[in-house]
Amino acid sequence: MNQIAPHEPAARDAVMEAVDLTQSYEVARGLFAKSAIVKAVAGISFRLAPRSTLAVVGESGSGKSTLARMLTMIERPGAGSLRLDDVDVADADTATLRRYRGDVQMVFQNPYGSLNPRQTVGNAIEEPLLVNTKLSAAERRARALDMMARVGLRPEHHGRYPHMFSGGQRQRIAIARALVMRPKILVLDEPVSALDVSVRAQVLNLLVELQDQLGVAYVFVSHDLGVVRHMADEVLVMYLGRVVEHGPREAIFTAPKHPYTRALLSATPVADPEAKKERIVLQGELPSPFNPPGGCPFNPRCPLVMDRCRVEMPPTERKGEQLVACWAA
Amino acid sequence: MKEPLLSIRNLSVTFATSRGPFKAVDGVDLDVAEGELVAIVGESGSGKSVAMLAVMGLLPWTAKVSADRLAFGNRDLLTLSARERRKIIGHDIAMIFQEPMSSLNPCFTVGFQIREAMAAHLDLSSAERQKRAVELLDLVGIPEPERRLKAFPHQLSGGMSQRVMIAMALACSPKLIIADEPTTALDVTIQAQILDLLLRLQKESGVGLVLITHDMGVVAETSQRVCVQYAGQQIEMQGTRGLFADPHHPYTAALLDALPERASGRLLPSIPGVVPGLADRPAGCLFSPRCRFATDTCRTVPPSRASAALGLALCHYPLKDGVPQHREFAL
Amino acid sequence: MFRFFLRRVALTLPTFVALMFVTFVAVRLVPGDPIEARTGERGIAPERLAQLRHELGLDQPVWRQFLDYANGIVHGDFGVSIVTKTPVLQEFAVLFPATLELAFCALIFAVVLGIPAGVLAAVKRGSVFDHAVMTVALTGYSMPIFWWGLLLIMFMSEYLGLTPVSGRMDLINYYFEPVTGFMLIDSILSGQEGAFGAAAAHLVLPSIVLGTIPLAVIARMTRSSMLEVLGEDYVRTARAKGLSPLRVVGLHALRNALIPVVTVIGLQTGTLLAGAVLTETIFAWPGVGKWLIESIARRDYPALQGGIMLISGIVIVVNLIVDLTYVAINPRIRHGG
Amino acid sequence: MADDQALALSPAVPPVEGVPAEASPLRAFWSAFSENRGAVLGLAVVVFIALLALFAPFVAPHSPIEQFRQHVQQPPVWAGGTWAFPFGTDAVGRDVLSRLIYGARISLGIGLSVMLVSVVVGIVLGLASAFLRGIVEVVVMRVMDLVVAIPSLVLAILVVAVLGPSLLNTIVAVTVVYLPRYVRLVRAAALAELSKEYVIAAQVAGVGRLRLMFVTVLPNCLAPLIVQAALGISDAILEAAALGFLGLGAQPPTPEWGAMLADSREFIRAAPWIVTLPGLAILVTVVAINLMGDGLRDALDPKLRRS
Repeated sequence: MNQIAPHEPAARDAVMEAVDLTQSYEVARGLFAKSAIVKAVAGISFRLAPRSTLAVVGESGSGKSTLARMLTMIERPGAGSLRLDDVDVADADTATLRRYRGDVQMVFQNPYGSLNPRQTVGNAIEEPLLVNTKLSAAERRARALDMMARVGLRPEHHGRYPHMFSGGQRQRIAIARALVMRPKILVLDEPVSALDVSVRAQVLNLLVELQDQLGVAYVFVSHDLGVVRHMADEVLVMYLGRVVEHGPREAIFTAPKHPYTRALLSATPVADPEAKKERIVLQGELPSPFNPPGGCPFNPRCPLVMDRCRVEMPPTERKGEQLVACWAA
Repeated sequence: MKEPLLSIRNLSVTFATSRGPFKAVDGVDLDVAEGELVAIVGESGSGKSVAMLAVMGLLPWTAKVSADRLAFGNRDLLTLSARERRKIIGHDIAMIFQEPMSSLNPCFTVGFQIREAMAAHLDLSSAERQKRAVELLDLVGIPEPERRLKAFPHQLSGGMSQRVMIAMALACSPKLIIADEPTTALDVTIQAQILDLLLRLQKESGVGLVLITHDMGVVAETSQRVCVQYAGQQIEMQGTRGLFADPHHPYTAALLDALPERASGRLLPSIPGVVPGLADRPAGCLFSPRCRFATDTCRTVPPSRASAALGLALCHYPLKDGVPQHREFAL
Repeated sequence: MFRFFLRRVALTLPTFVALMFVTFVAVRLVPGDPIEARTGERGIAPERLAQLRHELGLDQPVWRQFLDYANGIVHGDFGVSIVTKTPVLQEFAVLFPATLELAFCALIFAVVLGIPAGVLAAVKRGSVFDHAVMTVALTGYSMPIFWWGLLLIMFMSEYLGLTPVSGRMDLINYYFEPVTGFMLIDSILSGQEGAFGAAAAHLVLPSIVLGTIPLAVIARMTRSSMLEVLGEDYVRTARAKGLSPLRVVGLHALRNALIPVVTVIGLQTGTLLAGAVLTETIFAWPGVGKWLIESIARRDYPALQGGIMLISGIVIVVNLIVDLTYVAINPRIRHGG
Repeated sequence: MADDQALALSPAVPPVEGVPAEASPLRAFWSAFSENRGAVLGLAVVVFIALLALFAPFVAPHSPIEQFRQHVQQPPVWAGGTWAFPFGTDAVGRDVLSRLIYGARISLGIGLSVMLVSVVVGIVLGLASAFLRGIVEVVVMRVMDLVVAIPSLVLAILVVAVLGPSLLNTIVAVTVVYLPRYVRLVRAAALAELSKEYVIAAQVAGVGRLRLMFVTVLPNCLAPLIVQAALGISDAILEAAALGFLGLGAQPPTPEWGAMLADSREFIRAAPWIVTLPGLAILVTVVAINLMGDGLRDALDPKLRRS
């Protein structure tokens, strides 16, 4: 279905390549109904170049968190392949998985829930080294202190517990923990959406600097288009488990092709009262994932809907600089 | 200027905590006139919700509210008896909350909860209440209103729940609506729907609207006037266009600069440090530890309010076109 | 709703089977041969022994015995008491109304006092009343009820002479045949003047003693549930509508706060039946609890086995009913997710 | 890799300043615990009773089983007795005070042993069913359901009936009765923790299952478990006393509080102190432990902590 013409820079060397990743869940629907199969992610493909940032954009229910969980191998893809440095890990054995575990790390949305409250900052950062490497305690400590310095934590924070730190500071601890194994890829699941504006800027800057210093590639999952526009090289827009549009940042933001991308952009408030823009307010809400509409999943809310959209899923095709799945685009 | 609906002078709220009193709101002034849309913006811990909950009388008993003036129309909310105050609350002033899903009582139907608001304040028969409830749901854009009235809150999505909350707020045709982060818990496209709905209803009915938010984008797209809060203090207030064009308080300026959509470079101009907590409140200006213009005066002497021309900024050296002004020269 | 009902009922079946298994195994583990227990220490002729073993099915393989036992229970055969030679089920049926009457009155006592006390304590959090309720509840929860019973008898009956010391009825002045087995009802049906008062007087102390721990549990649970609910967003919404405090607390908060309390009340069935063993022993109340203790003393294992099976079965069924009630009062579950 | 690059951050990323050093966890716990005066009082009483129990041979004026035939049913000192037997003597002339002091040994001993066994078994079964799920969870939880379905005292009676009445069997019976609470609590706490992001973060970091169970998750389940353990001691003391009262626990002449009560029932009119004092001892001990347990809950469970 999605025969991706690979992106020019990524085509040469991709650190990660996903082809047709799919994940379905069986969901119990309350006590009285039959359980249903929900396609959380359907046929997602992309290539991630080293030192680049791929942003995954979507609203709740779009499947972006499921995608993040698959990329970090918290759960195995239901179908499709996921290649890390040309090794398929989608259904690799445990030993292979372990070897590549250190290459993909993750930072979570909620800085209050993602740190173990009974673990000191130092132990949290050293834990990946402890369980994955044979480094001595002194070496681990040195690596942890080095990483702490890089994220702006002081050595005396090593023995402290997370509860004394603010949200932004905790997020730095989480970033240090994720980077201490020197992964090639960092999956960031809404890393700044729980933070206040002033602190958000600190963390975004830190991510930018760490990418420059360490050459790590980011998969940046977010619903905030302002942040995405600032951070991303490439953007992947998801709707109801599918990619509706995928392309370089500038193309997505200046010349969006898919009606959903356009609606999303126009719905995002801009901090400029002088900006006069035409607002596309989408009607209705996200359809139930238990009972997705036939054809294009966006058709019940689409302002450009045609008869064809209701029966046939549009293919992903190159239109301009980006890949778009829409009959009308 | 029209006679203000809501008039607040020097409002302070102090919470008794186990570690001593905590001043969550410190000297807030605000006037809201009929048909006006004022935004209160601030980061978490800025006391923006607490100030409005104090107006509504919804704070827990640990809170101590004081003000030079806290009036709705010609009625002094501070001296009103609880019974008299309840005639205003929910009738003339209504409030919409951040978490629509948990703000509706899970044990009662949507219809019951909307009709209940009318039963408390309006002299309507039950048939009239039902009829108005249907009209209200229709007004807020809920399809099949008769059927929806029989639904329980858990059967509604977040966007639908917020529409119900809005319908409930409108039930007694209030003069003022306070919306506390009404779209924060919602997705972008749903947020756009709810904001459009609120703006439309506000324009059509001429109700005064106070919008509490942390999102500068929402402020820019909706409000006429903005009040910026930091660590419980109101640090600046001016018209929305003016605020975005020429912020007078260094915090407002820094906050706007830190927005990715307004930044030009790869690195954002961020504000160092964090909002002061209970234990580490500075002696002088509360923003001084994070302010790049701070002087020794700022660190030791609490600032006073500047003129309206300088956005009532709570600052020793308010900015003008990004440049700190010495107060004595500014006016 | 029906699907849920079926599923919930199906879930209790394994518990029943396991219960049968446990009682079966437990009684086999009891030291001493059941035949010896029957014949006493006089000894027995080997042929008679073999015959008895055959009659009781003890010469069958163990699994066969279990199946026979289970089959018997399914058909209402809980064995025959060694001492009285009457079927266990029959004895139980005679004694159970006494226990039920006592447990019911105790529960009413606990609910009627516990819920209002808990609600008021939560609303007046930190007040003298709150502290008093919590102190009383803590003491009640910590009370050794057999001692509490003795104390009350000592004070109310022996010292003040207000209430009878023991039993269900003043049998010297009143006598009537049991109709329903419930003394309160039978006393009215008998038409004898003063009989109902006498029956009620006998119930007062045992009900208080048995209801003490449930009262403490319900008051504490109501208070904490209420405190939690009072902090919920929807209570703030109700207050923002300008509703009276009585309506906010008594309708919006209480309705939600009662959901866990109802569950806890249901779970008190076990506590009540366990407490009945002690209470009935102290007050010489002729119910199943006292009967169970006496069965141990008489080494009447069939009675013990059948009695435990029946009491536990009742608890399981009551818990099932509680679960279904819970569904009925909680719209979130009633209408599915 | 750019490892050799300077670690200094650019001004755009200000370093973290001003994180206050924290008080030691013990000190923080004590300051939260001591806020609750009832809890401190409870703790003081518990410590006092524990000391009495520990040093019973040195504290008690007489042997708990020695019968002073000339002093049968002597009233306590405030009711006209002598200082030789401050709390009076029982029906066979044993010193009530000494029996109460030795009884504390038995009650606290039962409470502690029941609690220790329940906690250990509860942790193992609870964690196993939370982590292994599947058949392990089904079997463990069904068995616990069964235990819960049988009213506690009835179950204890059944166990004692099978094993015969004795002190040790009382411990076994009460442990069986209270085990489900611990298993369910540990499982529920572990499941709640398992759904939190820090556990997923540990898995992404490559933490194996055993480490996840005991190093990552278990410490976070301890707070409710400690509270339950404290309250469990008092429940066990009550249950054991009830068994003793029914004659199914410790056998005479062991000075067990419940059994002492049962022995003296018939003297309720003649010698009310023999009935009153053992019960009072149980009540005071249990109230003290429960007060302490409530204080522990307030101090350890941040959800219920007053802000």
